[in-house]
Amino acid sequence: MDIINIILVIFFAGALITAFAAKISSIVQDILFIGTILATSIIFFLNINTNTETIINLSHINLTLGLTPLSLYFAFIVFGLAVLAGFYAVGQMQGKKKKGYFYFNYLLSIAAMFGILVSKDLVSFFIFWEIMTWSSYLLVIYNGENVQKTGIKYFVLSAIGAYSMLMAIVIIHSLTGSFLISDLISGFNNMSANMQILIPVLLLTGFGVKAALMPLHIWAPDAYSNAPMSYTAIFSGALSKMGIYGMVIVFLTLITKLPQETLIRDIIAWLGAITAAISTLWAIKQDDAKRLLAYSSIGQLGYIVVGVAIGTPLAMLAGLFLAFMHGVFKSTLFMVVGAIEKQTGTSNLKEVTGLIRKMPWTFIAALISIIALAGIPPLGGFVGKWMLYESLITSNHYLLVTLVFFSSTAAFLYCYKFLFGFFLGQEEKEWSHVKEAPAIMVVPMLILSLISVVLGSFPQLILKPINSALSYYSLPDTYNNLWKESMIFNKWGDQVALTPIVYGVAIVFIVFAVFLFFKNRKTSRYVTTKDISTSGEVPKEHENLTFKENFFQPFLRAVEPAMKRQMDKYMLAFAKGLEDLFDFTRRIYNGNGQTYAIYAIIFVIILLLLSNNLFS
Amino acid sequence: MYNDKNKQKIVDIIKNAARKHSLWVLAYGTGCGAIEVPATMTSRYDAERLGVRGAATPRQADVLLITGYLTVKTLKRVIRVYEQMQDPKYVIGFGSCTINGGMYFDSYNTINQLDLYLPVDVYISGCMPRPEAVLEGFGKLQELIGKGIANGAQQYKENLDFYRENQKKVIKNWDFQDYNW
Amino acid sequence: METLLEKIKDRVNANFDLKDYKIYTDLKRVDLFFNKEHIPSVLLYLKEQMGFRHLMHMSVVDWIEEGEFEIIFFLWAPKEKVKIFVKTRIDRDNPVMENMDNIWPQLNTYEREFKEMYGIEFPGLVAPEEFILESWSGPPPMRRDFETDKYAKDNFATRPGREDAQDVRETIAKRSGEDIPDFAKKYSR
Amino acid sequence: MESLLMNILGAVTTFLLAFAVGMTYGGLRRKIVARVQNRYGPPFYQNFIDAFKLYSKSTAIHHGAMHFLGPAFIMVSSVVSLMFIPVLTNNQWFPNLNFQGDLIFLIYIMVFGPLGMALGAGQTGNPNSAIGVTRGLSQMVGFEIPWVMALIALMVQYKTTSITGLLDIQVQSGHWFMFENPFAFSAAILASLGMFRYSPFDIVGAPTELASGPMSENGGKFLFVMMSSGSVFAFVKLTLIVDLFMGGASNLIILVIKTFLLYMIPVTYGIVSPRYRTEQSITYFWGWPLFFGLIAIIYAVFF
Amino acid sequence: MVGTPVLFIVIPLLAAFIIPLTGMVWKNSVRIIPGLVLSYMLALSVSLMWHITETGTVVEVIAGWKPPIGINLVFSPFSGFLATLMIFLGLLVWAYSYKFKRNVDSEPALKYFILLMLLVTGSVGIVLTGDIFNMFVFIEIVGISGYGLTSFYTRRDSAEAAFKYLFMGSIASTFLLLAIMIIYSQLGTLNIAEIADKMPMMSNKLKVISLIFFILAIGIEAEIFPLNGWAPDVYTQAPGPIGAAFAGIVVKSAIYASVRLVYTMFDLSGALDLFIVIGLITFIVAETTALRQERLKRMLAYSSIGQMGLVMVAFGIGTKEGIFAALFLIFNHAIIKSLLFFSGSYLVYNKKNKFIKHVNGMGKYLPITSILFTIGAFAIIGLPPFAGFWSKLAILTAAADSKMLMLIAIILTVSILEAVYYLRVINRIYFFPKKKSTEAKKPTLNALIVMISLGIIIMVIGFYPDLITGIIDRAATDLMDKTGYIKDILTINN
Repeated sequence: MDIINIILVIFFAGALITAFAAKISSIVQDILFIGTILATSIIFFLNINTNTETIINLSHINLTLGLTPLSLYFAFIVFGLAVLAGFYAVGQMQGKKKKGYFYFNYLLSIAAMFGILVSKDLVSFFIFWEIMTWSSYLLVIYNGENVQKTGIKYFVLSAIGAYSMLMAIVIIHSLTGSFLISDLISGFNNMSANMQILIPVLLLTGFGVKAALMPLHIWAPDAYSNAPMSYTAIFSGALSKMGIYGMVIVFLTLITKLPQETLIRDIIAWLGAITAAISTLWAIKQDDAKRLLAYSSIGQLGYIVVGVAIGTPLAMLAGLFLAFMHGVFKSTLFMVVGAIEKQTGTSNLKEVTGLIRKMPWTFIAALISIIALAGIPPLGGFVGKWMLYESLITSNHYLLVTLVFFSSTAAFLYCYKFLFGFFLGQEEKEWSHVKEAPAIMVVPMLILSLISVVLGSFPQLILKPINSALSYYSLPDTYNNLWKESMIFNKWGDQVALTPIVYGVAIVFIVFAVFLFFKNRKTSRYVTTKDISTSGEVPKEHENLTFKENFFQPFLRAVEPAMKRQMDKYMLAFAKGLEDLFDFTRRIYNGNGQTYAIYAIIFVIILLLLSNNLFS
Repeated sequence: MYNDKNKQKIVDIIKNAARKHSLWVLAYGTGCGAIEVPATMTSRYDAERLGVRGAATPRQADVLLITGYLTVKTLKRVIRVYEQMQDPKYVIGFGSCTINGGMYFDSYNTINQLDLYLPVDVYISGCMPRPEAVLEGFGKLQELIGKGIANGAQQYKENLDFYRENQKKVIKNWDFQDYNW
Repeated sequence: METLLEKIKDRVNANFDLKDYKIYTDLKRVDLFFNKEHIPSVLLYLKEQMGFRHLMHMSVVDWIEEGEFEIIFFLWAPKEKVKIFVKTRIDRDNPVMENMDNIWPQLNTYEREFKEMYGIEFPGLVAPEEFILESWSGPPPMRRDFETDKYAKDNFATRPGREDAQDVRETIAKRSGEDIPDFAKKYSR
Repeated sequence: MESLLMNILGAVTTFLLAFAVGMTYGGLRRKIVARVQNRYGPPFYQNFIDAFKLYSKSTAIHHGAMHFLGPAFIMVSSVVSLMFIPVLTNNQWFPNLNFQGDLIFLIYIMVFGPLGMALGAGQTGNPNSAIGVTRGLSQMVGFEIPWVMALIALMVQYKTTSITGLLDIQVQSGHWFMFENPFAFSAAILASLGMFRYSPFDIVGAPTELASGPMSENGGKFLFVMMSSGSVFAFVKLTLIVDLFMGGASNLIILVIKTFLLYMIPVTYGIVSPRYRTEQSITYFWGWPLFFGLIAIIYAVFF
Repeated sequence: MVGTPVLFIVIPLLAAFIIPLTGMVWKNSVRIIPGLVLSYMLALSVSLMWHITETGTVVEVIAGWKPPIGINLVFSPFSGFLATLMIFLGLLVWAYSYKFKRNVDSEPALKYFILLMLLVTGSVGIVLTGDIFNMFVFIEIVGISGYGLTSFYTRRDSAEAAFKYLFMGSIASTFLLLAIMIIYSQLGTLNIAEIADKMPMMSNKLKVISLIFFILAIGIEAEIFPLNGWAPDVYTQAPGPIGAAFAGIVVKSAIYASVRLVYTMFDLSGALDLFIVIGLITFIVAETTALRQERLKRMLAYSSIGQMGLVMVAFGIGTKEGIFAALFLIFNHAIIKSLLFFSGSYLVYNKKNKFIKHVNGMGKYLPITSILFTIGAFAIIGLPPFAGFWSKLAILTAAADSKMLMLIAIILTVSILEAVYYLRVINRIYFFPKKKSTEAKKPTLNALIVMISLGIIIMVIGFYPDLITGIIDRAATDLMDKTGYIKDILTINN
């Protein structure tokens, strides 16, 4: 049996066994869960091979499974996050209900993601895509009754995406006679002009839903914020990347062959940039950390889409690098929220304050991830952002780069809101009992934040696989062209050398930290946050001095016009209108026998009247 | 002859020279004296040319300027503000109310003598003192700093029990944290 | 104007047990005297029925000689531009007045002040903390029998050198040639 | 080894120069403001005295680790961005790291400081600090847009994103970019008004309203570090604009003249302007400056 | 030769008449004998299916009269497949309702099983017969047993539903008879094969009219829009398992009849397009109506109608792939909808109105039933890796191969609605709190076994569709082969 089959079988069997192990013991369940993930990951990482190909023969359809360099790269993300978030999930799910349900769907969606990545034909791609959709759907509605709307929204949009993909798939089959992706690529040139437009558009719609692209993104904030946080880490970190994965393939193989190439690229890139800008504004407005991060995820995915859509070698590198980085830091942040929610019982930024001394390790993870998210050097996020900007500037997208830059700068606001809301500010008595999260939750976060630090100075660890993945899809080899060891170039030959930057930042930082910290450490003493200069007033214990209400009100007031229109509302109104229409069709069946008889007569009469036209 | 003691002295002289010309004032605007401070700071009298400058919070300030009578309620806040200031710090009592109660000598809720509660470095007399007098007071403070004898903070630190006793005598609901050093 | 004020008086009189009244035409003002227990209903009536929407002020006068506190509510009708002073007297030794901050919320502030300064009790008054006098232990300071000088001397150390201070009242009395009233002699030095 | 030592020495020299120049400019500004207000004003070296006094003050209390690290973050931002700017056109004295990064990097490292300061201010727990921070960050989003547009216009026009590259083009051709693309220059200058945070954009640390905002809990050495970082940063900004738009400077005297002239723009604009509210300043930056930025890009693309 | 097709008719009919007699002797025989008969029939049909793979179509001549004069029964791969499926479903319905009304006296159970037997007999007869008048008779048998089952609970509502059904059914019979008369008057024969052979002789006008009458008559049974008004009421009022029987057996036989008409008898070119149009309208209207239903069984009924519309669309595509997809969908729909009816009737067991909201929180009390319902719902939505996905893929592929892009778009759009209303139910099952007044009824053992075996079939087909695709493929080939059919019947001389 082939490695890929073994991994899939282990996943499915593990999911089933884990789900039913609840009868035995909760710990056995945990062990089985972790065991399944670890076993599959170890098998995967020990047997990485892009040459093998498995074919499952069904009489009329052949399912072909195998790894390509690109899917290998995404599989890194999936498995890495799956292992870390898996350990975290064990910690987070302690003492919660419906554990078996959670584990089952978690494993199933990981398996489905892996399946998507190893699919070399469109049918198995679609099968795994749908398994991923419904397993994640079941986790989105994990929290019960009040998330039904969210669940339906997610599922309907996923269905729209999936079905447009399905339509593309059957069209492709009718045109090329095969479901293989390679046949699609080779046969694309021979298709008619209409089909050449239709197929990429349908596919992009399908992938755009998962990548939360502009008009299709309305499910994302609710879905991300309502799933359990240990799953949202995967959801936002890895699952959304499946959309990116599909987009990369479409852009690399199909769009390049079109005469309207630039137009489509520009449209998608602009959609991505607008997504990024708008969702950043909405993220600033949120008071719930989960929703904040959810909107932030949409924004970050917008950048990735911009990079992928522009499609120059540097932009592709940027998009894929950002995809990895986003997986790393955003899942860390979701884990941070999950840890805080577990310890305090709420994730509302207005309620929780001053946890920095209570949960220092969580804070460190959050700080590093936030810096990476904001794209500040010397962490990994900067590298991706730099490449994105340079590629946009050198490929003549000046207004686009301004828009992207705007959303990236505005992202600072919610970054700060997140850190300040949870960790900084007044230390309230209400949270004085809070302890650091258990080690099984903290260690994955710290490992992930370490990865963002390392990638800041050694991005070649990731850029090399990306390069090989892109050259597999016949993009030029950029090894010496655009980047070298710790040094990135743009098209015009300008460069950023990362190592001296890291050293410089580190040296200056250490010098001044030492100057401030060690010089004053002995003479100064810690005082609580109640001891502040409030015009001499002594704050009472119960008085809440933290500034939380209307946190960025002035800014929001300035950008109000951009936030007036909500896609969500339009879509809901549309759905409402449809329901009313359906209510009208329901009235056709009025329960009256005579009416039905009249229908029958009318039916006959219409057929008779039309018989000349019908049966010519 | 270079030795540790001399070195300390030289450093002190330099430090004092700097402190003397850079007085950041936290004007605690109680009573009617608050109206004299803007006049002192702005164009007519321009205290900034002496290095006197307003500070926004006690953490940044050097000089605590108490501009008038202090009720018991205000005194509590003033003590807290003083204790939040960082060394070196100085107190200027401003107007006769801080000296002996002034026209509020028999009020039921006003302290009469500031130096029982806070170590005052310089008093400026008058009801109210004109900006010229205020500038003169700053000049006096600078002189004292230059000589190294404006050591009110030191005095407060050493005689903390004395001050605490006096403060607690008038402030009945004593709920302070410890002194900040 | 006279008629308007009269009308106001008559209307109140028709509804309530008016003890006494006074009309100041030039000031556009009516003073109405009531017993203590009528006050809430009178105020409510004036506010809701007669357009005296605005409570300008509430005041207390210490009539130490008569052993009473006089409580005065200053009302203002924005439409007619007329003032009404509603007055009542309460016992000085047992000063209790009804809490009326549900009629005008701002009465809460006044009541807190009078509670501290005169020691008048307002049953049911919700006061989060001390208003002006933090941790005050002495008698209410605004009563006329409160000896402020003595209190200050006892509580606040005085710098030597104020002994020669003149009694202001005696000086004034000498200058204008009138006698100091008997009750005031007790407090003059 | 020797070259490394020389590099470190050069870096320290650059830092000291920036510190001295920035401090002096700050003092001069106070003097100028005083003269405009018909005052005598403090001596121009007053800032040095203040800085030294702040340094000599004790730091008896702190509010936790971020309280210490916040000022360090700001200093990183200032010093590292100083390292990446060519101070003089011939790089004998101040080589630093000019060739290692480029404009995009510089933009990002320049916003590093405010975020660090925000973190430091956040841990103090003072509500005024947080309010000030939100205003500061909001304003930053405001002025970054025209600023970036101006820079993009330059990059597009001259097909390079490197600061040294842009500088070299100016030196070789002898034309200053402020005449080549005046719109970009206008946008950059207007945006730089916001960067200096002088009036009318000083609501961030409004002393009477917010008790100096983010800095309200920082005294003594914290304030000293912030103050010197601000001075260095002022020098960085001025030098950067000189490098980008005014052909750089071949020696220190020219540098001082050019930067001082530039510095007079925000100073004089500030003296005569009342204070803007946050959303007013944001909309200000998204008005004419943004328009100039757009024009600059269009100009750069089509001409 | 293992057995002859005539046994499919004779044995159940005999059984239906014997049951009351044996029931007097031994009460439980009423329940057991139908099961034995159906099992025997299943074994027979499977062996026949096996047989015809080697020898080709089996044609049974009744009473020695050879076609075209005599009545004949045809067991071809196509009709055999459908017959097997129906018998299998009949067996499942029997097993599911084995304990039906056990605690009451045997009278209702007797009626029930007799009518069930008649229903199965009639449906199998429709599929197997080669004679249109015979087909008419069987349709009437199905209809009469259907009316009886509908009014099984002697309530006002069920009586009304049965009357509606009867009303429409009589319209259907009238028109069917008219159509048969027209054909007989023109061609002088009732044998399908001979009609097909002689059809070019008939004038076009009459051809069209008779076809329209046929479509009307059979369309009423096949629940096509707008002739399906009776169906939801019947589904709602009939006993729970009978819903599955209607969806799985009766409607399938009607579909068979209409397909046989269009593919074999008539050579009109526009008929297939008509199929697509009618099927599509039925599909859209039924699914949108289902979205707004408040009762579970009505919702399932409309969903069933919608699926039938989809089957007609697939037949209307007209290519072999289309027929393959349609048959695949028939198979999937039969097992999935049966599972949904079976499990759904337990989810709302003790409630009179059977509102959807009554399933709230059942996931906790009836875990296995809920999971099976979920599997069924996911399968019928067409989510992989369940069985429904493959048939959906097959239909879409067939449509794409025929370049019907709009058709694909419409089918997929409407499928989203289908997903929505099934998910609403699933969410209620798992995530809403149970109302206190609702009582969960545990399924009986035999019902549980039936449901689990259906669930397993769905999963197995989902993971390995090859189990069934071979048979379906042969059936599809058989249907396409019109001349083969005529030859098989008319040249039977042995």
